[in-house]
Amino acid sequence: MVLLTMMAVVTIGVVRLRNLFAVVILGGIYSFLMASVMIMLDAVDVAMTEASVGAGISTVLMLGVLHLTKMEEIKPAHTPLLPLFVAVVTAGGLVYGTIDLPPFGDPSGIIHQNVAPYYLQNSITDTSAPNVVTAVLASYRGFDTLGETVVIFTAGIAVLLLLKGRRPLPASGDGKAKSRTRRRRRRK
Amino acid sequence: MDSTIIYTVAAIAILASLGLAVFRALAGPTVFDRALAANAVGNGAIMLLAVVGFLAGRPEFLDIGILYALLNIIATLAVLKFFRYGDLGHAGEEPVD
Amino acid sequence: MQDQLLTLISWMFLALGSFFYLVGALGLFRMPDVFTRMHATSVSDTLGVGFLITGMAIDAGWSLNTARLVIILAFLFFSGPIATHALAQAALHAGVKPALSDDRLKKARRISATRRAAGGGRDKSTTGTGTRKRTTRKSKSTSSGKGRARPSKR
Amino acid sequence: MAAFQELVQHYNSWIAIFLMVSGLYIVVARGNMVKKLVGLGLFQTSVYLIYLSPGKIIGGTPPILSDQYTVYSNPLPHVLILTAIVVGVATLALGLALVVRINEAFGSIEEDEIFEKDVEA
Repeated sequence: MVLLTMMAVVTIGVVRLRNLFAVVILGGIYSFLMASVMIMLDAVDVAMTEASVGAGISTVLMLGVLHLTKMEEIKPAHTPLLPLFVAVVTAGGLVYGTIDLPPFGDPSGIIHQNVAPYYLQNSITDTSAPNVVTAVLASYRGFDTLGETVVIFTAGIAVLLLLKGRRPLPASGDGKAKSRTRRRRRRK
Repeated sequence: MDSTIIYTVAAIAILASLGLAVFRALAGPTVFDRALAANAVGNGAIMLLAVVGFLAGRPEFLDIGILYALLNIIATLAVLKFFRYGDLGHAGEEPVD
Repeated sequence: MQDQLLTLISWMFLALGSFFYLVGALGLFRMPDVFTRMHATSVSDTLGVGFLITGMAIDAGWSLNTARLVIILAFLFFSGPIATHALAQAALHAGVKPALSDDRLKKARRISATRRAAGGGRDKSTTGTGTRKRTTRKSKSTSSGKGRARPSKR
Repeated sequence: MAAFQELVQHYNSWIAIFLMVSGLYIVVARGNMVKKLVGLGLFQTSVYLIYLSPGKIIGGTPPILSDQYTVYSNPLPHVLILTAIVVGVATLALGLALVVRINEAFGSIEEDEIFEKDVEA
């Protein structure tokens, strides 16, 4: 619970800060907190993935893009009232929806009645893997994982296509000179 | 003796430290304060993971702590290298074509 | 008997570790500038983590968990100084000044401006919180100024 | 008292809703593309939280089977969210690549400036 509050506080920081670098660092902190919350929620595999993906890969990717683009966000020109109104209305609707949810940690919730007991009982005999998450991911719902792999493959191809024709246009002879001047300027 | 109490105390201490580090990350005047706080939060997450594992009686998940430690150092070094050289690779290594 | 002794020792280690961890975080919270904050976090990085992990290892006994704990401890022991070193280097490189010299500079300027006789210039307790606030504000302005200057370089 | 009970029981959902709404606000209100992607990430993570919260059983342990435990948390949301995280990072990479291209084409990653330049051209 304390962790969740901290996450909310970090989120406020992310919303308010305009230096994109600080925003990226706060995003890393947010991911670590999120992973800790996931461990509290007994989702150890998810926590592992979230830590490596959220705090590791995403941060590095963002930094790379920040290097290629700008560091500072300009002041927003529009008034934020309309988005704020949209956000508040959405939040109100969602909170109204939570009232009917079963309480947190209740073992008699609907989610625990359907397929989960089957997985928990039969995964050893079916797949002989003690980690039920692995068993479900690779065996019971293997096609889901296949689809996921297809999505990642597509995204990878798209990224490569987008970035392929990039070098000759501005970066050739520019990248080196730019970084050199930047370093020189910073030394002054 | 029941060792739950001391683990609870340790967990509370680590949570409090996490809170302080998060405050520093939000308030920190320079970017380096934020990077330092990020490092501290990573360490806190590792220790919290270990302590909670012992608290719940299933300390088998310390492997994740190892992963966190590795990621933490990688993230911090990436951030700082970025700031030192303005680039993730070293500035002189770009291929000339 | 021996079990109880081991438990007692692990309790002591855990309590000490929690204490040092909290102290380091307090330092991170209260210290006036980046370099002193680094100094503070090193307390929780070494003493706090070390004591906590030792306590847990004693509690776990000779098992695989102890091996994992030792690996984590080794990582943290190496990564902490490396990260701090890189951080300090990057901060200096980017032109963040340590607060003490800043304090002195400010004080010297103030003294010369008001034509007061220089007395107790080194005493840090006389600077008080006002100076501290001013220094943090100043470093903030320098950092944001740098950030603002950056896009114009391109 | 009842309100307090409600707060404890639904705290997770409410924080998740707060995160989601913040992400939405960032995506709608901010013009900077990278910031928009960060907001998108916030939105995604809130969805993870919403999925994982009901799967937890108080007193349960992680779903790694062992003889000493009988109560396990629900493994199904974990599987779904694992897939979602990995797809999320693929989406993020794609979005960042687009941002890089946009920055090359227009010299800016701010929405308003891009619109201006688009109208001029």
